Amino acid sequence: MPELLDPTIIALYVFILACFIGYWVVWGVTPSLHTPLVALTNAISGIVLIGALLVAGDPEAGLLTQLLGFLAVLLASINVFGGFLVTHRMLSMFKKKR
Amino acid sequence: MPELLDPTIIALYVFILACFIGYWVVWGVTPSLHTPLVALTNAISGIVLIGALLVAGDPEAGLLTQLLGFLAVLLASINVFGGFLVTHRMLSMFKKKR
Amino acid sequence: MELSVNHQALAYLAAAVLFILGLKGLTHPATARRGNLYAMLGMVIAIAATLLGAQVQSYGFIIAGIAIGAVIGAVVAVRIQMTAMPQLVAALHSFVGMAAVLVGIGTFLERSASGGLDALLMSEISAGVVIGAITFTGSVIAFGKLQGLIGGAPVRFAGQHLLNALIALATVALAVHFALTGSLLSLLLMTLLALLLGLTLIIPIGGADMPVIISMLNSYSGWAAAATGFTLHNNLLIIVGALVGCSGAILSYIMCRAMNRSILNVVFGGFGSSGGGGGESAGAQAAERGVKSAAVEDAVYWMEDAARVIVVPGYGMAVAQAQHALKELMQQLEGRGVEVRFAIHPVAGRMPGHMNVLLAEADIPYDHVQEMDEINPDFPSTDVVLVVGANDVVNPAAREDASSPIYGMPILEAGRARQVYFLKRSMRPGYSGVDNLLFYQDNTSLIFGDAKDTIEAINAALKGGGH
Amino acid sequence: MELSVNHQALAYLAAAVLFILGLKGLTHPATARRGNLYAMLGMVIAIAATLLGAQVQSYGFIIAGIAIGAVIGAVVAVRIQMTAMPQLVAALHSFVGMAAVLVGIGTFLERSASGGLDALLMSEISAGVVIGAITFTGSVIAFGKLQGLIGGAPVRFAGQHLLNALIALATVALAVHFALTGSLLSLLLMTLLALLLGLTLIIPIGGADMPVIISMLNSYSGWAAAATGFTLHNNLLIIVGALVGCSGAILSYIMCRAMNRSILNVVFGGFGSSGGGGGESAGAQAAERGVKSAAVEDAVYWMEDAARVIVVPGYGMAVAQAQHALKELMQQLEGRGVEVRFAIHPVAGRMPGHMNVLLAEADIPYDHVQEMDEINPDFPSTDVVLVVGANDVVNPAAREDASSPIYGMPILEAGRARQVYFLKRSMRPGYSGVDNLLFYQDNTSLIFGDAKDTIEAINAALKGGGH
Amino acid sequence: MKIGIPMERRPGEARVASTPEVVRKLVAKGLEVWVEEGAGARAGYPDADYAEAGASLGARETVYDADLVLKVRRPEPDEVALMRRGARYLGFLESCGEDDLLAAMQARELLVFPLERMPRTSRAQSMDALSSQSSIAGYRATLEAASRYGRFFPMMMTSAGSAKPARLVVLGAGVAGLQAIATARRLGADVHAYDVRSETHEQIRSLGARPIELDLGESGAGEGGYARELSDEAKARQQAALADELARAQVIITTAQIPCRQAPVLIPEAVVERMRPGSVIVDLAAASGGNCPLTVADEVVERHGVTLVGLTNYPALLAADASAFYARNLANLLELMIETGASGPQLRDPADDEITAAMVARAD
Amino acid sequence: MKIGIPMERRPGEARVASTPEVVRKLVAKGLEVWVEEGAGARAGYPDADYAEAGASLGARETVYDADLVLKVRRPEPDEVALMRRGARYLGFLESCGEDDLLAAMQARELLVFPLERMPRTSRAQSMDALSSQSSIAGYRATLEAASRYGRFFPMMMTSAGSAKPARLVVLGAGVAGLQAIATARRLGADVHAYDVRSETHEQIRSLGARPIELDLGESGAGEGGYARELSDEAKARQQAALADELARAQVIITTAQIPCRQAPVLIPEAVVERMRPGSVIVDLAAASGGNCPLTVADEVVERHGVTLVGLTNYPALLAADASAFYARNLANLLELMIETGASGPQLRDPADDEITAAMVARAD
Ligand SMILES: NC(=O)c1ccc[n+]([C@@H]2O[C@H](COP(=O)([O-])OP(=O)(O)OC[C@H]3O[C@@H](n4cnc5c(N)ncnc54)[C@H](OP(=O)(O)O)[C@@H]3O)[C@@H](O)[C@H]2O)c1
Ligand SMILES: NC(=O)c1ccc[n+]([C@@H]2O[C@H](COP(=O)([O-])OP(=O)(O)OC[C@H]3O[C@@H](n4cnc5c(N)ncnc54)[C@H](OP(=O)(O)O)[C@@H]3O)[C@@H](O)[C@H]2O)c1
Ligand SMILES: NC(=O)c1ccc[n+]([C@@H]2O[C@H](COP(=O)([O-])OP(=O)(O)OC[C@H]3O[C@@H](n4cnc5c(N)ncnc54)[C@H](O)[C@@H]3O)[C@@H](O)[C@H]2O)c1
Ligand SMILES: NC(=O)c1ccc[n+]([C@@H]2O[C@H](COP(=O)([O-])OP(=O)(O)OC[C@H]3O[C@@H](n4cnc5c(N)ncnc54)[C@H](O)[C@@H]3O)[C@@H](O)[C@H]2O)c1
Repeated sequence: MPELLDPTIIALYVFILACFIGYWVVWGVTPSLHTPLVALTNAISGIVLIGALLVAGDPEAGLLTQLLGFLAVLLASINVFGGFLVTHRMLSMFKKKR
Repeated sequence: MPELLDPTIIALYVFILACFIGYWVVWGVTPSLHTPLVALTNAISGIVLIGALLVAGDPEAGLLTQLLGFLAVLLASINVFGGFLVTHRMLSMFKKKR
Repeated sequence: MELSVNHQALAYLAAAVLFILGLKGLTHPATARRGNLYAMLGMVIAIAATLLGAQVQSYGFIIAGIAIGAVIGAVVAVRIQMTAMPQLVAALHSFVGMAAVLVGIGTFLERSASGGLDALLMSEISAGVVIGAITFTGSVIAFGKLQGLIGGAPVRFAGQHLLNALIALATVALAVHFALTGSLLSLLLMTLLALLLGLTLIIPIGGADMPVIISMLNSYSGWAAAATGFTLHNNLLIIVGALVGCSGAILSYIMCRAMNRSILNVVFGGFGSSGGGGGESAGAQAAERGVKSAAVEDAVYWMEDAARVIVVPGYGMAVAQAQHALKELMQQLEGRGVEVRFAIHPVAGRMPGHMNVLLAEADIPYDHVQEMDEINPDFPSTDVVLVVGANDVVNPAAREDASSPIYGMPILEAGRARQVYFLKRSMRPGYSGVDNLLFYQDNTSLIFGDAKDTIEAINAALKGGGH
Repeated sequence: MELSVNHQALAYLAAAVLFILGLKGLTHPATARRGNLYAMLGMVIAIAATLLGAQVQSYGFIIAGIAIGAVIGAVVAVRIQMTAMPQLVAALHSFVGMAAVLVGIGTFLERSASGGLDALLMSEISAGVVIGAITFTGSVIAFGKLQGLIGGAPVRFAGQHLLNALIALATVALAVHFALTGSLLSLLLMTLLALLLGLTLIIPIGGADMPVIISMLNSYSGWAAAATGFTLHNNLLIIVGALVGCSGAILSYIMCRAMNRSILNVVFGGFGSSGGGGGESAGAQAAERGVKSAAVEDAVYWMEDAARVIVVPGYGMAVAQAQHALKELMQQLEGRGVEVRFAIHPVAGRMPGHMNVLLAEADIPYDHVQEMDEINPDFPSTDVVLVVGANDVVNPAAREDASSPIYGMPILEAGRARQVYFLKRSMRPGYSGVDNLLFYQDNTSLIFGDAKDTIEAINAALKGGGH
Repeated sequence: MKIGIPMERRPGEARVASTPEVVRKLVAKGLEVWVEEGAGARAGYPDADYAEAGASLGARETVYDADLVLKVRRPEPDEVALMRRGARYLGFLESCGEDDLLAAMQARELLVFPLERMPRTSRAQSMDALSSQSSIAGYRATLEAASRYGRFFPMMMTSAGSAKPARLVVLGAGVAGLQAIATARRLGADVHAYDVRSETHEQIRSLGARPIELDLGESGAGEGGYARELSDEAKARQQAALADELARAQVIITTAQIPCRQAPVLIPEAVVERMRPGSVIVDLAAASGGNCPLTVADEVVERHGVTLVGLTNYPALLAADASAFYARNLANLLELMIETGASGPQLRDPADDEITAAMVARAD
Repeated sequence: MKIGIPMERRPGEARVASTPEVVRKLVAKGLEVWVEEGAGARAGYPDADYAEAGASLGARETVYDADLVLKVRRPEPDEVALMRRGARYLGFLESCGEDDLLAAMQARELLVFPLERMPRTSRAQSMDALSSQSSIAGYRATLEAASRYGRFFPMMMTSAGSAKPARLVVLGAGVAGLQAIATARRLGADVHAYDVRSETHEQIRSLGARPIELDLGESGAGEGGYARELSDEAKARQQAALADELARAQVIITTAQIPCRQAPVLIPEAVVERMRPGSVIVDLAAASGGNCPLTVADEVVERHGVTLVGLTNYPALLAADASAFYARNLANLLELMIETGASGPQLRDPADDEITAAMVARAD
């Protein structure tokens, strides 16, 4: 087996490919869904919560770091929960007649 | 640093993401470009050449394997060179009047 | 139970796919709710996989943080007025931005404790922190403007672009220093400058452009998340960050296009020429006078979904010779089960029967064409009124303003419908020269441009509808 | 100079991006040539990076293989007649398939020598080999059908689907056995069965559906490449394989849709009901009689690109009430700088002046409407003639066939133009009941369907044109 | 309160000042409506329908003896004599300035509301009988032109050869002119139009016709939407510039008028001579002298192979709809004049409303 | 070879059998063309134009003394007497079966080509004068209906109230009927149409009008595209089923005819009585008895408040284009009859071409 790839390069692969997907995924969005779509992408960007969890969940990192992590978890959670709920509320307004 | 990921999982990431891109990339193709597009994807699928190179270029694999590799290189090369050239010829027919 | 790295990665991959499907779902009304569910499911899987992973060992802070955050988020989301949604989204953005900053600094502290720092990692941290910080202050300003805490008017000053450029330069310099030396001071200074940059970037931008800016900030927050992903070597963060970053940018672009604005102009407040096409300046004039202008797609959305549409043609339809396009619009809407009728005011146009002549030319069936007295009672139960180059004949001033020269003329009660779209080229008044009070009503929007072009665009949008 | 794994990976990434851009470029005429260049560049980078990598140590076979392959490929590609392109593409596919088989078996031999085999790897090898084998024989059959070596008619027999299912099952069983035991015999048997499957899958499919099948085989070859990528842990192969696999499948779907065929029906020859819409059976009838039927998009492509288009309206335009749609078509084409005129035969329709009445209703300017004697000399210099529900008035039988009841009637010389598209609903003749000889001319295609619907589809396509 | 609706006696007049439909509404308001026997017959409204609508039928004398008399055409002196002192007259007076008849009416203390004095404001549009009748004239005049033209208006490509579309020019794009344009376009003619008021160009285009643009060096727009008389120099320039356009036309419909003035001469004899034999000129300005000096009012004549139609009362040829429109114009005007109090309908002071105030005729 | 083009003497006839344009072509072929003085004047073709085109102008006698006589209407007996022995006559004969005039013509050994015998094949379409003139009749009859109807054809919504579109029914959707439908639709009427031949329904729809569908229990389609006479039972069923549709109509244009038969009665008196006063019936079948028994040929009468227009010669009202089409029909026919040999133009044997062969009239 060959020598190992630097994980950053793998990250780069994933990043570039995801960028293409991000580019295509929203084309053709119905204009009336612009705002809900912003709300959803916002909710999704709450994914930093994962990062926050990693920071807050590492007891070896020291209290200061954990506290920072706690704050980050708190903020990101507001974003995640608030974001999805708001999106849901917005979408409820768009009941099709059929 | 955490334990290492199985390379197959990384391959899976890359594969899934590339599938999405493949899904989106050809939507909206002008019908008259169907055939050139088939020709180009065909040329591109000559990328197995890479695989063939790896097989044919490994002197340790034994002659039989290298011979298989050589055949694969040959076929894939025909595909690559023929494919791109044919695509080019097809596209030359589509000279816009402007 | 603890998840192996491989299983965690598979779960992350599933979450990523769900996010992609979620976003795709949100591009079409029929799949939007399902899309939101997909994204939620993705988030649940991602969080679960993280918590179950080997890296998370202490749960106290996490449970507290999530619990408090969930309650706050839920309460705010449920309580908030629909009209205050944009503010809320702005506020939420600021949290993502701040979270990214905190994660970045936290990671630095963690790693400098455990000693796993290198220049690459620190560059990644810088990227996350800087973008997060810009997102944070930018969103706070946007929130302030939308909430009315800060004046909504665009603030422009000489040297504004120069100032921004200078701050950006200094930030980059500090980032480089930090990456090379690992100096906490540089990190903090850099963070401060980035916070400042968020402020100076967003302050100049007017309230009317805020929806685009919010989407843009969203994109920033995505890039921040992706940078964090690089820092943490977390593929999910990278994928989602890139998704959000890219799609947010594209969305901003799409929104600008729909509003007929240049994205450069919006994002760098007052960049490029603001003159532009007639539509733009008409839109600007309208905005100044508190009149909403809308994109073709808005009208399309409401009409597609309507049970009843009434078209009010006027002299502008005749000028634009839009009757054939209107016929096609009628057919398309009827094909979707929408009832379409034409309301003819007795003096619409410039000669008696002007509208009849043209509608007959386009072969619009007579039973679709109704006169004022017949159709006026139906406006309140109508979803969308499309006013095609008419003006005086729907002007409530005729009823309300005794000083107006058209006072006493009976009008088509278009304003009573749920939504009114005016198709005209400018803010100019009609034949009587009287400003139209209906423009200022809440349920009214103007779509600027030649009526025929606009209707053809509507027809195209109705036909297309994305794949 | 030897490339490090990391640098090689970066080069591969660049190649992958170039391939994506290349494919994207090919979706639009304006960017198509650039797209092809991107893809070529990607291929060069990929090959160079591979050759420079640590894994390739002996160059003899490689140089020989590439040199010979390049010469053969280039000669064939340059020499081949344009009309034989589909065959060529089919032949090239078979090479990819065979290459994938060879690489798979070669890898197995290499690894079994060096001892790096496990079940996962062997499953990956099986996938690559099976898909490659199907692609190979499938493409060979497609080539044979297109080249006329094998009968082009669809071959269908009872139990066809059952047979395919049995072979597929046996192949999978052997693959499992191989993965578990590493038995070379299983591998070879499996390969043989897969080759057989490719044959039985493609044999039943008719020549008319070959373009779709070629695209489908293309997709298979992509999956084969991706499987090879998994085997070799080569991300570039995986990405490109997935790209080609997915986009080929989508393209097949798009092509089916454009031809109004069901993809299931095409891929599994005779699957599902073949009755379908009127269009389909009309198309089938046409094919039987050697008449070409075309998709709306074909007409669009030629008209967009034309300098001169002549529309020949007939009674069918009146029946379909397509005059307003035609007006819009005229405007759209003129907007693209295409000259559009209407050629009126003296007896077109069912009453004197029938066409004039309708064209005037749609407000088509009089100077665009020309009578037979005026316009007949212009047909030879016309790029596209759109015959909208006319039939007898362009039938060369009136000139050529003394036994025909319309013999001696002067006709519009539509057949002299470069391309003729007939818009009609079926193969039925016109008023005179005489079969139209023009249908059988090389430059003629029929687009089946109601004339108004078809023209509206053309208009939509002209407007849309992708983003 | 009694309303009288007499029969029109002017030769060729077929209209009537009110229709059964409108009468029914007036009766419902508590008004007493008298209709002269046979008044609506020629317009397609038989006596029976009026009776059914609640009107009383009576002889001429009974009908004129009313508080309000509704007429179409200028009354005869003997009819004035039949009217009640202090009654109100609603109808055309067909005069400008000096007028013996008006003097006679005022001598009988009649309050006269000549419909041609209706102000051209948005609010008054529904009472503007000049517009409603002009519009009908424009439509009917075009039919007249088409009937008298020996060829097709539309383009026709047939196995017996092709007919070119008629080149039709409309002069004066006011109410009648625009309707003429619209009707001719419907029939498929190749329509061009000209007016001194430049704002009409867009209106002409809005009906799918082509405006003829001339540079006269001065504007022809007058007050209240009407045109004004041009200077002699501009007139000459106009005639010269129009000549070629007109000579190429096969059908001309002229409607150019200036209130209380001789109609402008737009088609001098020299132009008529240059037109193709069989061409048709319909002169809607015939009553005020004609836009072509060869026109003879109320007659159809042929000059230099060109048919000149000088009919002056087209609305009477479309009497049913013309009467219906006219009747509704008057009904809308009556709305302003009559208020319904507790003691039934009452006449209001004309000065109470700016429209009625502006209309009342005063002998100048 | 000499061709004669006499003036038409039938009262009200304004057409002429050839136009200067066609004459020019004939002269170019080496034919000697004589035109009676004043022959084209009423159609808008002055003598000067014929002369310029190469024709000689002459008196009646000179013109009839020719190898080929081109006429529109059935000739008078005294005209037959003027014709050369053995000459050919091209024109309508307006008769079916027994005919003294034809006997007289054959006594003079004239070869008679009655245009109504033109076969209805694709190739003959360019010579089919019946079609070209019917089509003109359909157009002109609609204008007549519009002019005589006291209301608007189109819908009009104005400040003086609304006019509903006229409900117009066309009976018989042959050549004339279809053109009537097209013209009425152009004018904005609400057009419905009926024909016994079921294939016309699609044709009616193709002009944007609505077909009236009746179930008669038998097909009305006859030979050569014409209708056939219905059984008495079917006739009664047709009348009954049509009655309600017709009574709701305000304008009816009837064109139903069956070759060499009395026109079918489609509008019995009872239906006319039920129509709204002011309605108009234009009966294009007036010459063959009328589709309404109240129609009086060549007259306009009023019955039960309904105007019945019985004019029989609409093409003469559009004489310029009608003559032009007719002249081109004849010119196309002459192409089949005359071949240009070395020694100039020569007459061909009628039997040489199936069209001319089928046309030659034989006394039955
Ligand atoms: N019916 C009659 O007999 C008659 C006769 C004379 C006067 N009038 C008067 O005319 C008026 C009729 O009312 P209305 O509502 O029909 O017309 P209007 O009040 O004159 O308004 C027409 C509107 O159409 C817009 N417009 C013009 N061209 C356009 C184009 N190409 N595309 C899109 N919009 C266009 C104009 O706005 P932009 O410039 O911003 O585009 C204008 O505001 C009444 O005031 C009536 O009193 C009527
Ligand atoms: N002009 C006259 O005065 C007159 C009078 C009588 C007869 N004719 C005869 O009519 C014929 C006229 O020739 P033409 O070329 O105009 O017509 P045509 O030869 O009758 O052909 C019309 C064609 O239109 C197609 N069609 C019908 N409905 C359609 C729809 N909704 N969408 C698309 N296509 C439709 C039909 O094919 P599908 O069924 O396959 O769709 C048919 O082949 C000549 O033979 C002429 O002799 C003319
Ligand atoms: N309330 C309203 O808004 C209202 C109501 C009715 C009419 N109007 C307007 O008033 C205008 C005139 O109405 P009208 O038709 O009763 O006018 P009119 O009958 O007095 O004149 C007919 C037309 O002739 C034109 N004309 C005069 N001299 C000419 C010349 N030398 N050459 C060419 N054209 C000449 C005039 O401009 C006018 O358009 C119309 O444009 C109409 O829109 C407005
Ligand atoms: N060469 C050709 O292809 C050609 C040439 C000319 C005419 N045609 C066809 O011949 C047909 C008839 O031509 P025409 O107009 O001279 O016919 P016509 O004048 O004899 O009759 C007029 C119409 O009346 C209809 N009619 C007869 N009896 C009726 C009844 N009882 N009720 C209702 N309708 C009745 C007929 O069907 C016909 O459509 C037309 O459809 C025309 O298309 C064909």
